[in-house]
Amino acid sequence: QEEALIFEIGRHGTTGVDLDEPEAFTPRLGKLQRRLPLDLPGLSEPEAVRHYVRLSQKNYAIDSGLYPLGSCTMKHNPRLNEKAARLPGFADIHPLQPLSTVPGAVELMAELGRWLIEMTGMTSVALSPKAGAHGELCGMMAIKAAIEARGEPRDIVLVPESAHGTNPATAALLGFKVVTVPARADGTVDPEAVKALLSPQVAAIMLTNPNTCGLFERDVVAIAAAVHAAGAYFYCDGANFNAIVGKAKVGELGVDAMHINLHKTFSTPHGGGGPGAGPVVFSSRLAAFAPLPFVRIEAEGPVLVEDKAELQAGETPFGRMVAFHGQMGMFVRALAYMLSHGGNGLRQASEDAVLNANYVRAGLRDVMTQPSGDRTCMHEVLFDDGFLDGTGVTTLDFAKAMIDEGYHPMTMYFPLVVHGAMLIEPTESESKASLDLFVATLRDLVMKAKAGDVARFREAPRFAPRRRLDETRAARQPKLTYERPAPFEQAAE
Amino acid sequence: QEEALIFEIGRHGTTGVDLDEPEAFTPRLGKLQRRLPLDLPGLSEPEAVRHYVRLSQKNYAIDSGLYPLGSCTMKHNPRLNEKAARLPGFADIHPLQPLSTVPGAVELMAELGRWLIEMTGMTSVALSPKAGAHGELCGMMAIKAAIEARGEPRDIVLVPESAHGTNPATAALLGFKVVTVPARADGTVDPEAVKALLSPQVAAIMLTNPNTCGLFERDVVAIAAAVHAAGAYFYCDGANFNAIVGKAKVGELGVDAMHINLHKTFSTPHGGGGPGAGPVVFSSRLAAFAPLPFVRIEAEGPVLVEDKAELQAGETPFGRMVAFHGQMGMFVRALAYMLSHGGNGLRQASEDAVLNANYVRAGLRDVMTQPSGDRTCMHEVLFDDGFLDGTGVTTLDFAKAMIDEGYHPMTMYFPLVVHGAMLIEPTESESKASLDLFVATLRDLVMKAKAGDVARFREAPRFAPRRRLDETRAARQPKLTYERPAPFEQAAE
Amino acid sequence: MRYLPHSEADRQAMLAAIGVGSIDDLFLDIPANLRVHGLDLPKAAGELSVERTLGRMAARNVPAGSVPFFVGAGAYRHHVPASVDHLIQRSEFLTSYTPYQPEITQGTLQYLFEFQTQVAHLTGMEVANASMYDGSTATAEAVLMAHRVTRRQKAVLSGGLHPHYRAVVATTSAMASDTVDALDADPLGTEDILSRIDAETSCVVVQSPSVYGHLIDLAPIAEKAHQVGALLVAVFTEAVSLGLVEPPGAQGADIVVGEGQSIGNPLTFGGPYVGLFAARMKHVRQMPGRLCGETVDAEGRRGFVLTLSTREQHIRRDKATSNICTNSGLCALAFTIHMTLLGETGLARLARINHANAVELAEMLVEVPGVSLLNESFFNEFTIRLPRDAAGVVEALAAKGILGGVPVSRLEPGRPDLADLLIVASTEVNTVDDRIAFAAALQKVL
Amino acid sequence: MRYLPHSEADRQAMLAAIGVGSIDDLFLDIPANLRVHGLDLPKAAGELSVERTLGRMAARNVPAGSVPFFVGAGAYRHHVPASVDHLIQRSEFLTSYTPYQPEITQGTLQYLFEFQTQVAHLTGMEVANASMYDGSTATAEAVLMAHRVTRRQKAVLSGGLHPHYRAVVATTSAMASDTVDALDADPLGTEDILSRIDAETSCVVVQSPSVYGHLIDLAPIAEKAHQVGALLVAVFTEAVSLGLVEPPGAQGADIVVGEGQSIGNPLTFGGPYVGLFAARMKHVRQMPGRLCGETVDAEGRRGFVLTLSTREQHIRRDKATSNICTNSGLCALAFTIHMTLLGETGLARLARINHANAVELAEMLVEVPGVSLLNESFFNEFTIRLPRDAAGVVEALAAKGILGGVPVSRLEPGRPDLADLLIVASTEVNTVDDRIAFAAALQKVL
Repeated sequence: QEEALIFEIGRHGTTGVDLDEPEAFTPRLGKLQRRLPLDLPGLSEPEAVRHYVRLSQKNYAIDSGLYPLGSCTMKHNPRLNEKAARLPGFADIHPLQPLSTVPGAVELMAELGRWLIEMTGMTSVALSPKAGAHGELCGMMAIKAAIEARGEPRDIVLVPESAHGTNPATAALLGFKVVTVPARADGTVDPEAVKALLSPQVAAIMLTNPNTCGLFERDVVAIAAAVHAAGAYFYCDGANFNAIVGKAKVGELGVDAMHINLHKTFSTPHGGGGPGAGPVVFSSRLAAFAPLPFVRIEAEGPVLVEDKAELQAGETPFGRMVAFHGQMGMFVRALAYMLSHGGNGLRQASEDAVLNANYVRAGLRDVMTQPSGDRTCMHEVLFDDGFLDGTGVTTLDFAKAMIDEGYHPMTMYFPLVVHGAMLIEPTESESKASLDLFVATLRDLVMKAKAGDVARFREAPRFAPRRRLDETRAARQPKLTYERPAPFEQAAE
Repeated sequence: QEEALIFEIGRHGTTGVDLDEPEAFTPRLGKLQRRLPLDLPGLSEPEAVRHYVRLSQKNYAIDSGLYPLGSCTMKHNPRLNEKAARLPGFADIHPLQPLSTVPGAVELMAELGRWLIEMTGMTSVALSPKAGAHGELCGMMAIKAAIEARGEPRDIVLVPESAHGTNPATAALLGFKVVTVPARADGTVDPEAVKALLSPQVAAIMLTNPNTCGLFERDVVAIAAAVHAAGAYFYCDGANFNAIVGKAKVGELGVDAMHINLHKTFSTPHGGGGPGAGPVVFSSRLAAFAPLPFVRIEAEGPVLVEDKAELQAGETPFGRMVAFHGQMGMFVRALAYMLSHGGNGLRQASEDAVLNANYVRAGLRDVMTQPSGDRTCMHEVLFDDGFLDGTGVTTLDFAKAMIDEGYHPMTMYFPLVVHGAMLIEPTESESKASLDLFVATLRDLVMKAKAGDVARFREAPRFAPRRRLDETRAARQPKLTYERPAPFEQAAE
Repeated sequence: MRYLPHSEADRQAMLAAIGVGSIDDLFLDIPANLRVHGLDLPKAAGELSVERTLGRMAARNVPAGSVPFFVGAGAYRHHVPASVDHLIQRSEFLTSYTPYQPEITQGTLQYLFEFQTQVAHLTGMEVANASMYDGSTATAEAVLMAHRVTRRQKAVLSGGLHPHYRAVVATTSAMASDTVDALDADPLGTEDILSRIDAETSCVVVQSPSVYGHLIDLAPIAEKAHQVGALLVAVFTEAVSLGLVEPPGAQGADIVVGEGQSIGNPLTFGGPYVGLFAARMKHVRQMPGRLCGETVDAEGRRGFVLTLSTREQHIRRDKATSNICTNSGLCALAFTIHMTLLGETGLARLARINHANAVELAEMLVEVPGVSLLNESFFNEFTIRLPRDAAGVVEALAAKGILGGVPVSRLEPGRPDLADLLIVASTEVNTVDDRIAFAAALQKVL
Repeated sequence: MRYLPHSEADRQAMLAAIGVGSIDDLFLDIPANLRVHGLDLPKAAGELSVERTLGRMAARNVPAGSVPFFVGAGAYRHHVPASVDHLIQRSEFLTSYTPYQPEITQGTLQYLFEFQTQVAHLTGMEVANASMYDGSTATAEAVLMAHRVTRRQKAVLSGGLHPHYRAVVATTSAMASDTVDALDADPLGTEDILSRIDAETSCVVVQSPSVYGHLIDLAPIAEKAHQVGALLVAVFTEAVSLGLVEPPGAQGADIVVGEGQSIGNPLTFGGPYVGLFAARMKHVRQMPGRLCGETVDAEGRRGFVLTLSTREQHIRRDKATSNICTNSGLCALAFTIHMTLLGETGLARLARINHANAVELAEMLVEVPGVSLLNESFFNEFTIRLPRDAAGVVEALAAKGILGGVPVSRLEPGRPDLADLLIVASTEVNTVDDRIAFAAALQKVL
């Protein structure tokens, strides 16, 4: 059955929330009482519940199957974390109630920071950024502040061509010129290529490690050394941190700032596109610039520093990223996840994530093609569309055909440097049996593509709530809100 | 995708619960340490969550669509009630912790009882029965106890032929002989027919009102009078109480005992077949026999009476139905539902339930057939299969075809007194738009049946997780537990 | 009212379509003089108001989790993984009905099949049903089933059977005109039940661990019962014990019944819980309750259905094996999910932790002057004798913020000779600090 | 570890299939001398243990619901129907990703489309995006967008703008080399902002109700801004106010941004929240963030997709309108469900209750000797002047179990002249008893 929009099934005058009208009172709204009709038809509670349950049934989710979106880290979301985040002592506290009434909240933030610092080998942490890209912005702002503090006119940021789009976007937002670093054949960065671009104008390099091709940048130490020697900073995109927790500390690799996607590495739920959380860890070179608010560890316990008026010597925050203190609800979930794994479990999770990706690689390497040959990958394995040459099937077709087999497709056409890229990240949450089935299914699809069963791919998906959607039409004639067929006055009658 | 059994995907040695082994201790198990292998393979948490999420996706539910099972009252289950039942003050209290530590629990039971008594006009209430049928047993036990207290040899119970199967089963369990009361053409009971069967051997009549044909027994007062005149008791099956809350009080109709399905009238969730809750209300003629435990209202507040040792004069409980105090979790939910509706809302709910059933009747009366002609019904409307005569389509086929249209079928082949019965109970939770669509769908199916599109019906359901299942095979060769294809020792290797 | 979709205009339009003038025209069958025009009850209330009312009541109770907690005697506080409660609240489980239409309720049916298998393996039996209301009603049903199987009418009940269970069996049996031979309360676990079994006996009902915590060797009882053609009904109230204790099925029991609350379900003041019911395959057609069975669909794919319903009331009416009509579906689901998460490995470990905690606690408590332990053997619960009235001690402990067990007088108020006995349970939720606090407080209040 | 499915045997079999000898062989790219062999962190812990650790931290905080509560200033405690939190926890919403594959994520896409429409109607605007991180970051993005639209680089910020928002805008703008002209704190709501608007101005940013609670007539500001070719960016932090107050869109605003937390989302110490962002259709291609649009599928059925992504970083990279990559999906869903339940009728009534409660509270508080009210107009929040330091008063109230508002010094610590001001909010969750208790306690502590 189709599910209509709430504006089609809702009724004016209906409400699913029972409230008593206040007794008579004298409004004190000046002359600004609402005159424009709200035009938000309501539903009774049973109708609203059914509507959203039915909508949910049109979604794929981790809980319903393997979700191998490369770079997105769709791992299991423990319900313990949801339960903990809903404790009234966390969910029902106001960001501006007296700090004397929330010592447990500050304790939790301090503890989360302690774990992040230990795992990364860095010096300080800014918890407040609201998402990965926001963390990137925070890290690059700290770099810009540091450069300004030094009084140097550095306005170039180096970004490898395989980078996430957020990297150049962030640099550009801050007024930096983006210079692209070419990749080696295997997608990694050559220190010599970096050195060739370094100059007194270069503020920073932004590097993802493990990179977006799923490879660890084996020359990262040499790159960091070169960058530092040139007086620039090393920003690391931490999107793929989940591959190396407990295996390497980015601080020891020479990183100066890195955001951490709590929703990736520490499994706060993705929620259909957020909310995320993007704390940033800093090296000693940048620690002083961490934005407000931050947690200062004092002898009597952690203190939440909210304003410039409270700063101590050596604290030179570049400003403020958000109202209040960051994604507390995500902090609770992430810490629950960390406590559950412990240091040993986090390391094991990284190992299993890498193991699973390589197992998928091993299962598909003879029938699919890898852009730089068959080599060990980290937590995700990258294929190109070479194996589809001459079949008439594209990466898009192949992905859509996976839907008909009951799977969410992998990340398609990213990284951009690889033709028809297919980036598969199984995560550590998948069992061997699950991976075996996935590999067998993909092998079967490859065989079908090579056997010329093109219609199966071009017409896919056939067994989903919708067939392929016309994205061009959506962009050319944008319909971004619901509009009634008839004018409001008439329809309400 | 198919979903295997946990015994097929689970692994020996795997667990989804992390526990630390106890330090060394000296077992005190006598010689009874377990030797038989448990043979319960485990799953990691991600696998277990996915397994049960995927199983759930094979179920129909109120939240996903209209669920018109007559006599079952599939109405909206408010989530407020779930939340309230999970308050630690209710969910995390032990039935045997000191009563001084649970006054709020006793208060809640007293308050629930007060509402039930006011709505029914009865004298007392036994909260402990665990389900409707259990409440029936409770009510009939009280009647048996009352008869034994009077020293009379009454061993016959009158049951109309349209009754729920639990009625004769309950009477038989208690050693009563069941005598069937014939129905009038419209399915109601004729007081004259009852009178003809009454005798000094008759202990009670068990009557459902509104009855299983969806009709209010219009002569209920005369029947009650006759039963009482004969020295017998009037047990009312309260399964359909939801039609008359706030419209009639069964105490004033002459009822002596009635169970109330909290999961029907007061919307505690059906949960795939329970748990229910079946409190029983008693008239003054039976009040003294209410089983232990019960709540006594004293000046200082309500008291939970658990044992004979605590009885006062006039309290002669017939015994005990359950360990502990009944379905507390359901009491909380039911009281939340009652408080939410208030007296006025409960009455309105009954009116809307009856309105909706009659609206469905009005929408279908010209294309489907009613066993006793088109007349006003209560909360459910009964059709027979007369309209399918000559089409080759049975009630079963018709019901299964509804599945393909996205609906759960109505109750089929019950009550037994009607040929090919189809009993539709929309409940008050459905909007007019929802009913309009339902009626239109059924009208369309009727047209298709009459047009001779028999295959569509016989092959239905075609769009469900399973086609029709072989129930005969299940009964002839019962497979009630999973058995490994190979012996356990081998499979474990 | 937020749960009722109709506007007044909807109602009027619908009445017109029906062809009546007012809603009252639909209620004409109710005698006019008996029509109710208002209830002496409060008006409708919003969520906020209802939460306040119920929250106030809840706040008057002392939650087990807020204090050191040692109360058992038939219901046990265990830690349930958060995923269990999350999953059972999924709409598709929570708001579904009995799986009468198997094509669209395979979710429910498959978990019931898994549940039956788990219960059978746990109890060491061949077959289990899809659950009963709780342990006590399951026990009463087991006695009725034994009567059907043996065609005899006398049940012998052990003095170690939970007194509430005894009362439920006695009530049901008396009402069904059967006889119950109940042995005296057996706090020492030393009763001679063998001598009470004779050729009239339909079944012997023995609980192990007993309500006083003793582990009972069922094999000799089974042997004696079978010699005279009677059945052994084995009862347990602590399902976790089966992770560590030889199951009744391996000791010769014919029917095994028990309370499944411990696995997956919260205390909730006594209900809803989930009754477990297992038996031998040869008696399956005499079993009460729902059974789920495997079969195939029209395309030959495996599927599940409710089966053997010719035993049930909706088919057999007054010839049914029981009047039971529902099961405890959602509680059974919680049991099954928790059991699946545990697996044999987790259950056995959980059982060992429970046992170790109880052993440690018993050792601490007998150090308190005047306290003695009655048990030779036990699992996670035992009985101690106090130098004074146990009920008073429990109240004194409660005043100190410790819920210290169940005084036997709560269950056997007619037995002043047992008034100094206290039943104490310790599960995995107790910490060593809890146990130390209990022992210290006990010493103080004695 | 309960979240990791592999047994050691699985791992060995998989390594063999890969063709390596050990797991370390997969990490050879990490320089050998930098490989970590252990973290100075605790070992893995079971659920029970984690619950205890976090529960202990949570118990150190005073939950808003446990006391009379009057704290606002950008985040508001409202009652959220239980169904909202239930629905957003459904696996299919909670554990799904950004709807990159629209065929199997129509659920997410449709609610985003509903959300956009609701936000547009609520704010009186033509188009809204699929949400931002929160109100403060949405405000910073609005200023950046105004720069793109007007190609000017100076934003004028009202003194009634929440100081945290001001700081976020100032930080972002400074980093983007833009200029911010921020007016002085305006506790009286009487600032002259019109004179600050000139031909260099890209946008004027005005919050109404202001952080001090004043309702601001936006129409004259919009008029002046439009005269000089600047945009009016209207800000709100209390979405419920829009049920009763004329929306910015009807007063001439060009961009409307705000915090959506009030509808559907708990306080959670400041996040996650949901930023609302609405604009005129003519500027849609300069908007930041995700947009969901309607289209059709290959069979002509209506469906929804993410659209106009040529604005976004993953396509445009350094030419993107923003670096934003996600939205606040689940919080937006909570907003949408709560908003759907309310409907216009419920929202307007909720707003009236909030306003009535605040009016009543203001009248009570000004009766306290030494207390004066700064507001002519307000919605559910206002500012009072106390006869002494407000921060000390708030601490004294907290000691009495009342959370009595936000001292302005918390937000403007550099302004001793504002230290006697207190911002007080009252929503539907306050009872008359709460208000009486507050007034009485305030009298005592002054």
